[in-house]
Amino acid sequence: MEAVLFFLAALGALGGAIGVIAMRNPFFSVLALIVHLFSLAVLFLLLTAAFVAAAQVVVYAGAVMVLYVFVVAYVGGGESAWEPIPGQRFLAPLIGIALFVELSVAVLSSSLLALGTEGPKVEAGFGDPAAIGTLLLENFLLPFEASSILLLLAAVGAVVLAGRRREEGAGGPSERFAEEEGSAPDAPAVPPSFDEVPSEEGPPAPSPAGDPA
Amino acid sequence: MINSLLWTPLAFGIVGLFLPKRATGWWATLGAVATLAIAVGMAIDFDAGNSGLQHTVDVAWISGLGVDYSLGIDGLNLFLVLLTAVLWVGGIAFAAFREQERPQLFFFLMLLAETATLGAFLAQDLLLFVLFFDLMLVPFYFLFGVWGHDRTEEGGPTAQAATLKMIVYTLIGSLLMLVGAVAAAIISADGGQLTFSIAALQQQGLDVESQRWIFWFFAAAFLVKMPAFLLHGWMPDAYRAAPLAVLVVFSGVLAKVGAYGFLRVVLPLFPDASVEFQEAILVIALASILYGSVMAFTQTNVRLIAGYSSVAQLGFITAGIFALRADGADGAILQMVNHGLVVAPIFVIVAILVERTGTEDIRQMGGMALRAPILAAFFLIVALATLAMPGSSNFVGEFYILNGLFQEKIVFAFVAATGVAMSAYYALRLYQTTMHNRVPDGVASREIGLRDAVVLAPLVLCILGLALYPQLILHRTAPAVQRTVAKVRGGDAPEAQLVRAGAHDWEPILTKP
Amino acid sequence: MSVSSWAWLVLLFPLLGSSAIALGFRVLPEKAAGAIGTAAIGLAFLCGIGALVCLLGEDPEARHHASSLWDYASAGGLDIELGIYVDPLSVFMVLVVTGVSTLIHLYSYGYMQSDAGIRRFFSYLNFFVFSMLLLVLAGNFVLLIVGWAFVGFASYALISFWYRRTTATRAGMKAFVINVIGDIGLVFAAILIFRELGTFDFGPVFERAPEAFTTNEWTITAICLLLLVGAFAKSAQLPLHTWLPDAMEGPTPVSALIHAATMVTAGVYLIARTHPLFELAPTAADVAAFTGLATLLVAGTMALVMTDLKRAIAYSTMSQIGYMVMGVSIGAYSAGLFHLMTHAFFKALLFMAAGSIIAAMANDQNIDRMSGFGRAMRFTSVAFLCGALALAAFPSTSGFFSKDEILAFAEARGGMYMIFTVLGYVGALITAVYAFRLVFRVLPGKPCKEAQELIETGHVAHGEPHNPATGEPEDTDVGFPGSEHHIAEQNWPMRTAMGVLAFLALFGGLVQVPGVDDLVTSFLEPVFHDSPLAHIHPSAGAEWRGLGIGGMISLAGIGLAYLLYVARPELPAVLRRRLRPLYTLFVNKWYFDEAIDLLVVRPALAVGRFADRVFERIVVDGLVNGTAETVRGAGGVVRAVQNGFVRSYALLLLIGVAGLALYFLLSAS
Amino acid sequence: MNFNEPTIDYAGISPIIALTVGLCVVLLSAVFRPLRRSAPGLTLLTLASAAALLIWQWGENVDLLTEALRLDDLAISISLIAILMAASCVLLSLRESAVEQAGPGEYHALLLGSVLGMTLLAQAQNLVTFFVAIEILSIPLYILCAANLRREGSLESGLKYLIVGSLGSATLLYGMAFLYGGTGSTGFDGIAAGIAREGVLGDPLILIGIAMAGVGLAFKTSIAPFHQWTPDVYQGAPTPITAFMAVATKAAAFAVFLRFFVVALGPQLEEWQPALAVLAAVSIVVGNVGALGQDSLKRLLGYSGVAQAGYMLGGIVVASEAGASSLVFYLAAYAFMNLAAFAVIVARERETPFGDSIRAVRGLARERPLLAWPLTISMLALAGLPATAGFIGKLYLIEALVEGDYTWLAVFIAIGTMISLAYYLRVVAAMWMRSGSEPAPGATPAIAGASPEADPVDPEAGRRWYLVGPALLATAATVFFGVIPQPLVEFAERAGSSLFG
Amino acid sequence: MNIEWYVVLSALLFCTGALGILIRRSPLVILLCLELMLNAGNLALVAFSRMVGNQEGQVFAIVVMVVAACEVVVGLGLIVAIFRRKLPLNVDDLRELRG
Repeated sequence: MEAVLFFLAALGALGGAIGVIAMRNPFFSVLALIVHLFSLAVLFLLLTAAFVAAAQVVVYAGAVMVLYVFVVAYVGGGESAWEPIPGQRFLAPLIGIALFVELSVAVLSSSLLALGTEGPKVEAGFGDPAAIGTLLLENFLLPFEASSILLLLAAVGAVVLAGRRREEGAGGPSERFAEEEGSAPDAPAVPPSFDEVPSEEGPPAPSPAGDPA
Repeated sequence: MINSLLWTPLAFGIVGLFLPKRATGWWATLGAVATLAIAVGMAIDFDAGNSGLQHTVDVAWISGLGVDYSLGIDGLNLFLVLLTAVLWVGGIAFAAFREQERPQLFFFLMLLAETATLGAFLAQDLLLFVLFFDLMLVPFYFLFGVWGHDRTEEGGPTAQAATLKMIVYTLIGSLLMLVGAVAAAIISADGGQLTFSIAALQQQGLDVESQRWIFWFFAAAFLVKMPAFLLHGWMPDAYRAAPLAVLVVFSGVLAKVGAYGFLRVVLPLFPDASVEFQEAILVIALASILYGSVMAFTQTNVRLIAGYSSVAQLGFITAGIFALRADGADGAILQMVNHGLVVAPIFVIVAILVERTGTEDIRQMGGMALRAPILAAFFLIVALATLAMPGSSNFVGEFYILNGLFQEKIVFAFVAATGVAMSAYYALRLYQTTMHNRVPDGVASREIGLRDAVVLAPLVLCILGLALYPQLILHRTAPAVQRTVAKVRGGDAPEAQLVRAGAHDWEPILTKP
Repeated sequence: MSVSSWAWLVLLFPLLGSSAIALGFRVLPEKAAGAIGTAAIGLAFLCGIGALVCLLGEDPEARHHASSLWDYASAGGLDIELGIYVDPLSVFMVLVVTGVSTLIHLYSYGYMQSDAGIRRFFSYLNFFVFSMLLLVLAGNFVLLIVGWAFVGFASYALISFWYRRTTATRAGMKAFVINVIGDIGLVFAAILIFRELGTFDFGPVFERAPEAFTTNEWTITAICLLLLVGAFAKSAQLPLHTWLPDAMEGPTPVSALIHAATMVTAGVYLIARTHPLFELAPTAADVAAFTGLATLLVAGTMALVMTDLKRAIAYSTMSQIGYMVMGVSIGAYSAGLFHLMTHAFFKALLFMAAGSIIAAMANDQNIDRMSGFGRAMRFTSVAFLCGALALAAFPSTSGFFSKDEILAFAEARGGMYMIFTVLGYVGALITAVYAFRLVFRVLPGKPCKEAQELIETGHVAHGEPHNPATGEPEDTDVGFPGSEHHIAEQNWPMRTAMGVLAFLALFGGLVQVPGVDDLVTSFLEPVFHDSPLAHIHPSAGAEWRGLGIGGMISLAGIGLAYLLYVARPELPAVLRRRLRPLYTLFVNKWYFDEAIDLLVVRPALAVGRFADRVFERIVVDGLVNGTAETVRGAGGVVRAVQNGFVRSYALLLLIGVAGLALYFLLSAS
Repeated sequence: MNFNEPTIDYAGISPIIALTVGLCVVLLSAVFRPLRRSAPGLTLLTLASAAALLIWQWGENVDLLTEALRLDDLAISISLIAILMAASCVLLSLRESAVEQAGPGEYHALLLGSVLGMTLLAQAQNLVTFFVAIEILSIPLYILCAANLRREGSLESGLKYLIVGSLGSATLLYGMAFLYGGTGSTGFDGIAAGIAREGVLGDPLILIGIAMAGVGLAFKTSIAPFHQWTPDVYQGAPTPITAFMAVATKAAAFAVFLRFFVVALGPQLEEWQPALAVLAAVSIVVGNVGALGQDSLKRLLGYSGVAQAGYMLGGIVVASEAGASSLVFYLAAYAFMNLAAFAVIVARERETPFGDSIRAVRGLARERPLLAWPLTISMLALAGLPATAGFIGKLYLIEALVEGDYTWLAVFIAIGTMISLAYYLRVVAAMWMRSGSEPAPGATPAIAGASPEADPVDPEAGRRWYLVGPALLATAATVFFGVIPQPLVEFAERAGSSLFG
Repeated sequence: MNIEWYVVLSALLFCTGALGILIRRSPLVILLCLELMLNAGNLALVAFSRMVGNQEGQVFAIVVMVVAACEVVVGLGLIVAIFRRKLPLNVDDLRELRG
């Protein structure tokens, strides 16, 4: 029973993975990844990691993937099959396989007997939210807090990169870019509240090319 | 006192940076003269009998790394220090008499170079030595590169390229030397207290295995610096690029640092290797002598004639050192000073000639002697000293070297002698083709100006003085050399019979019969 | 005053004179320079007399003194003092040198008076005398070498005195370099001596030598051969003689002083001085003797055919020195030195006379253009004749006695040494012939243009001076007797000098007439008394027999010359045709220059050119540029890999991972 | 269920708290309009307080938060270097267009975030902390590199850094997973203990783990062959960020590299020492030859950074106290040298149309001596010429290497230095010498400086205190510690001994 | 089911992800591949945590998820920025920086 489940899940995970790298259209790749994640969640369950599995489903397959879908929808995608880098097409699989061989050799030739087992008998509650939560608040308090900061920073980053500049209207990328072209050579696109800054170190320099090209 | 000797030039140089353009030249000259004064002072109260270090300074500098700031003077470096001080006065004064662009910087770098060079001579801590040895390059890099001449129109390299070549080339050695120095210290410390003090390292000694490879790291540095045959690739370009005022000190002193390094560092620290590789080094030295001489009499560019002759001369000095005998080494030191004293004026004269003829090709020079008898006389004296005319102190040096070599390795001595014959030819040729024969057109045959004479005369006087009394140097160097060499041969070096070798009981000059 | 103090004074005056003239070259008037120069040497001569007197006042055994000013260079086991060694030999040399020099200075005072470079000339000349005296007074080998090199330099300076003449400068260079080779020989000799005996000082060396060496042991032979290298180079013996004829580029007084009377005889002095060593190495001595013999014959043949007056005399000098070298090498020390003295007299005289004639010819030295000076310049011709007679060893002249004494000694020594006697007489015949060849070509006959002018107007010919060798006009402002020349007839200093020398040439030989007196020998006796050879004394009878033969030979030679050049002037041409190959050999100076050029000069230059053009470019620079290129190439590779494709960066990263993983897997236990 | 809260040493984590709080404050300043101008000031304040707290903690050797962190002199010294660089970065960023595009609050918050990551990383002694810290360090940098949104190069560098960086992290993570599997622990000491166990030592699982974790770290320290992102990212990123990245990232990464390999993987010394040595040699060669003939100064410094990383790795290879100390010393010296160089580059970028091309510094010696000297000295120092901290640093490393029987690596350093002269001196020559070899000025610059992407030209930039000041100070420090290195040496020794002593 | 199976599977996934990064040009897909690799890591962690019987691995896995999420967010942000800047969404065309 368990073996069956494992193989099904493994197949799903692997299939999903291959789907991700094989699909021409990014949208399908995303879907493949979702398949992959769900199967992974199953595997986690088999490994008595209930909480991880749950997080996997909720955080990933839920939130993150939705984000993906939106972006894909926004930027679209698809790519040519043309390979400009000499040797890449030949070397890439080679390295992939070599790496896999090495890793499996390491695992299989390892003298750790435990690898050959299903793992020790664990008391009930192993890997359930309570246990993990306790760990997070006791031994792993710092990583826990740190990852929250990490999330914060990522959010800020997303704002910096993708967020709209204050001065620009809700215009699509095209006019935003046009607007930038214009403002490029002279004082850069600065938020209105920000233009006092130069007054500290004298007025902003006059630009060589005053008006938009 | 020794500190002031070392740092005075730099101090003057830094102050000079902030003086008005016109004043800097004189200020720098003053600084050089002050240094010379201090050096002379130290030479005067130098105890000739004492073979050990004098005026020593020794304080921990980087205790963490076992590096000390330790300076000292003994027979090995006393006169090299004096030489440095003298030549820098000459070089700086010569430059001060001429228009320099960006003078503050120029003279600052000159004085920085002097401090670095003095440091290399005075350092008694292996690492301090290496440090100054490398530091010397920096000012000369700028001096050559910024004030140098591009030779592109003669198919030569730009000043920048030439200096880069020089720097990289010479640093090859010195960086390996750095590794070697560290290795020497750590291996000989053998887990104990790490020190770079040369004396201490000599005490601790080093196993032969390590000596073998470290020896070559140091040898590489010194041979490149000299430069020795096959490692002289940087020399022609650099010499042609360099401004002549700088070349005066560069050719006069820097090469000696390499030779000096052999005496100060290699012989004491790697005695077994020195004995083992004696032939190898001697072969290189002889190759330098022959090759340098041959090149010197084929060249037509005055700078290169002088440059290659230096290669030959340094070959002699190296050979003298690696005779591993007291007399050879005595001769080597004497010869270092002599060579410095002749090659510097040669470049001054070359500079004067170039100003008058507007060319550096001897084939387009000549007939100068008639209108410029004094210049000719100076040049004649210098040229004769260069070819080690018996009666000059250079001859004494060469005689000592040849003697040492002869007693040690008779064949090498005979080969070296051919170098003497060739030197006679190229030195005299240099004099003759510039001073004698017809005056080609375009040559303004003028007498040497008072200002240049002021630079030249003292140097020539030094040459004459030493010619009359080389004992001045030999007497003071002998004990230290004796000490150094005796160590190499584990004491079985021929002891200097300072007692008269059963010579006559000389009559006093005035006695009634 | 002690002998050594006199000796020091002897050294002092010429040095003072030289430096005084040199320093004052701007202010001194010409005449003053000449006067100072002459006076300095004169004083030196007087001090020499003083030394002589002192020496004679001493017991013969004690007639050697060493005195030192200061430690010159003593370290590392060497001990070199600035010391001199005074004994009869050195005093004898001092007297000859200073004596002849004084006269030649006097002569130059007149001869060079209109030369723009006269101050330089006298300064050099004094310096030369100083060096020569240093050479003969030196107390150890190092100082000897110093003097040795100084005279070499002085000779260089005076040969290329007219330094705008390329021929002169080239000749000077040649002389200098060849002399340096000699110096090197001496240096090694000295070093080898030091190695064996532990000192450079003459006294101890000669004392220890007998114990230190067994006869003909290789070291002592080597030492002597090395000494000979020096001696031959300086004394123009084969094969190092080629510089001497070229040296005639210098002003005539220089030829008289340096290249006839004094410097070139230094080799003879050296052999005499180091005779204790040579007696320990008979082989080396014989080498020297045979070289001398060869030189005297070869040079004689060259002198027979030279048409350049001075060069002809120069070759005769070589040949005469050949006699001396031969003499001192076979042990006829005093005889050799005696000949050295007489030769100094008559050869200097010959040159002076020649100089006077050449002046009259406006610096043309070609004897083919000369004739009839017998009537034009009476005094000069007489002087020339005296010189020639002495050279030809005409009975009762100085050369007559000195030369024959050498040959007699050789005969007395007997055995193989008879060769020297026999061939010596052959040489004597040649000598007589070429000596009077010159006389008969120059003096008698119909006066040539210049001589004619002299007879009629009493004016010396005014040719635009040009270099006979290259034909380029002379640059008279460097010093060159422009259009104004001076001949003995019109110039008392020249006359005086020549007069005195003429007297000495004729009668100087009388100081040592076999069976009558032997001043020279007895004076030098203390120097050589311990030498075994010194006791070989040809009997007076033998000597007189020798003199007889010598006299007849010289008369025969003169007669032959008369026959060839006066009685039957067409004969020489006939002979030339008959003996074509021989003649070409002689006239080309036995092809020595060509040989040396082929064997030494060309190879050296070829090597130089190779080093410069090929080796430097390919090997030395190749070393540098090769490395640089490699590094730059590596840089190119790195930058090519940095191709901007993020995916290939990832690839390289993963390759790295795989590689590292592989390494670790392999290193797994 | 029973919950026993961990003991928290607030003094120990005070620097981290300070940084975190500061981060939040700066972020808030971005929200409140009136406060916007104060972002740089606040950042400097935060950094200052953090530095002060760190110095206050100097000498402490404690485990924090149930052994998640180890606060010792090594960590403190490295954090101080990072903070120094961050502070200078703030100064260099004044009037930087990237700041204005990202918004000052965000920009500086991200900067602080990265510093926080570094501080954590320097103290991390637990795989989880280690991993999080390295991400906190990297992710803000990904963003900051791309912060100059108007410039294609900036975005490109951001994306490249993100992709390759994440690849590196993934590899690192995988290695960590294996180490965890092999030893059953995530704490460094636990891992060490686990490895030391009989039958585990030398197990392929462990070794693969080491290999992959090592790659992750080598990537962050830009060791060849994992260096390829370095030149591109350095060149594309806003120059102040490059300056920050070049030193701070290396410092933090090297700190954890040292701690991880020495403390956790110590038992496997024999296996990883030679591997790292070879990597060091490779990056010395690759970095130095790669830098030859580069026209972009930032790129040149990128490659030279690869080489310098190679030198520094030597300090880890020998796994000795001397090695650690030399590493710290070199990092400090490296900070000064780079700071001087980058300050000048920023100034020239802003006042010439040549961007960071070497043309921008042509004739600098006449035009702006106050900029020429710093750049000159920093180049000479990077080349390891005497009388600069660079020389002492190299000496220190060489001593450590020779002591640890890695003399051949020392020789490699020597040779590398020789090659490096060729490009360092080329820059110097461009400033001081009228050079025939360089193309004439006026030719179109390498970076599309004059293109519409160009940032505004500020002809006065070369005189701004916030550019010249740091340059001169850094130069002064470089020379000072070259002449009187003892203080810095002691500092480094403390740091080194805290790990081994 | 033995732990080996899980680990080998994770290795396979890891390599698949790596391969994807090497062969795909769309930054979007490359991000997905990075996710794959991180997930492979997670699988390994969880498997090992099961093997050694402590839950630290699972905690680690949680943290990794956070990290992965952050990388995705930033990555997507970049992609958007690039898109807005009118640059091709193809990593092969972003090679202004090279050499």
